[in-house]
Amino acid sequence: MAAVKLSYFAWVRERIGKTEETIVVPEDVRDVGQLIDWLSGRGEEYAYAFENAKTIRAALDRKHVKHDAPLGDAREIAFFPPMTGG
Amino acid sequence: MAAVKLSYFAWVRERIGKTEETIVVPEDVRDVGQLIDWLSGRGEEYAYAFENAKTIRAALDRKHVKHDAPLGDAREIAFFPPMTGG
Amino acid sequence: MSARIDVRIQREDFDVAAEIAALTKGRGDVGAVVTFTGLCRDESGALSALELEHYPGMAEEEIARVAQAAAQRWPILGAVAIHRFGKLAPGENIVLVATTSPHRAAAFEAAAFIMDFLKTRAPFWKKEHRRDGGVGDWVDAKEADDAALRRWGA
Amino acid sequence: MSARIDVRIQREDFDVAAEIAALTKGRGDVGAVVTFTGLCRDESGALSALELEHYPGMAEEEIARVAQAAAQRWPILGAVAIHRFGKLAPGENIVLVATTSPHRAAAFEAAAFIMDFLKTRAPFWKKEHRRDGGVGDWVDAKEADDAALRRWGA
Repeated sequence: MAAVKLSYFAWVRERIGKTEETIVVPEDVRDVGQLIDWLSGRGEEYAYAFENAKTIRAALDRKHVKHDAPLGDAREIAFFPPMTGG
Repeated sequence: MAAVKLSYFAWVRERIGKTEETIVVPEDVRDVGQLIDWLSGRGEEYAYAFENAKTIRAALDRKHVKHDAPLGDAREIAFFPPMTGG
Repeated sequence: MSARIDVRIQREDFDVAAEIAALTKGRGDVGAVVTFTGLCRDESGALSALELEHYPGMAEEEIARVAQAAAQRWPILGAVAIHRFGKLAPGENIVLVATTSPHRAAAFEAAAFIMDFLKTRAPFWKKEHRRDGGVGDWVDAKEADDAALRRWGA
Repeated sequence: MSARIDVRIQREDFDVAAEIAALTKGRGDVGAVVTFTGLCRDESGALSALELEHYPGMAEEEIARVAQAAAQRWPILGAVAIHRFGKLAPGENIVLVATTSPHRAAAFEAAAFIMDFLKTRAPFWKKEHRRDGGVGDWVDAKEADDAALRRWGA
């Protein structure tokens, strides 16, 4: 898989300690849920950000998706808490 | 019964040809419907204004009432078509 | 919650921004403002104006009763209703209803409720002036307006 | 009916009157304008500001999708949605939604629909700044906001 840009917002961003990064996703990481699991193994800050994985929202190329969405050829993947705008 | 001010609006006013008048209501005219009947007998213009009595709305002292409302000691009685404001 | 209610019947135009400012200025408890503005339509070019007749005194009182009913039903902080009368050209403002509340649902519902009841209870009548020069008919009351009341249990 | 849809994400304040004017100027088919303005509350004096973070790009796109969905569902003539970001003090505007239609029901419902979906779908997050000097928590999403979607069949 090609390089993918990951973006983090709100307390997910604060816990991970960065706003974005570019990674290469391993072949066997195929959907959003698997990516969250894989990221959680990269360090304490990721494990903390994703500790309640169910509450984490994700977007592929700026569109909301569920955790079972295949990553496909997304160029931009974002993780964030439930929205509180308006 | 004391003198009562009658007010007419919209096409009721146009048909009767006046905006208001003061009348003395006969003893046996006790409710709004009876007043409409009595007025209808006063001349062609009244008969025309009240020809579809059911569509006529009435207010006693500036409050909407139904045709079976007793006139009581109302000082101001108004007749008009269904409202079309807003 | 005690709501500030302000009803005006006037010939002059109103200023939506000024009304919002008056409802919100200097307070930290307003989270939501909903405004409804009703304008004169030209009915596909056929109308040159609407002439609005009203029952002075009763118009204010009846709209105030409607706004009070809304304030008893929803936790609104304020409500303003302004209804114009006289001859109004297409594009001109006819009516404004503005409501404020801590949260959006109450402000939305109270404003819709006030408009629905104002339509069928406020003593105003519209007469059409046609672009071809004729004075047209009095606008008929709409069944849809009576139907709109049913959702409020009326 | 093809609706003009305008979505803006900005730090600066907006002008409700100017947005209404832009939606109505020079046209005779608009009979109803509904605006919703969301303001920063002070939570009984506890808050000094809300800081709004957003996902640039996606915020515009997501709100535009919500407005388009409203335009497909109701015969609206236009819709404007403006959402601010950055640090906003109590009493300041956060969001504006304005809709226009020939008749009031569509304008009311489309505005309420856009706000309900914007709340739960637009990528914005609020952080509290407290008057006692501390930076407080991120605001939690509300169950009431999810519940609000159900009346639209979502």
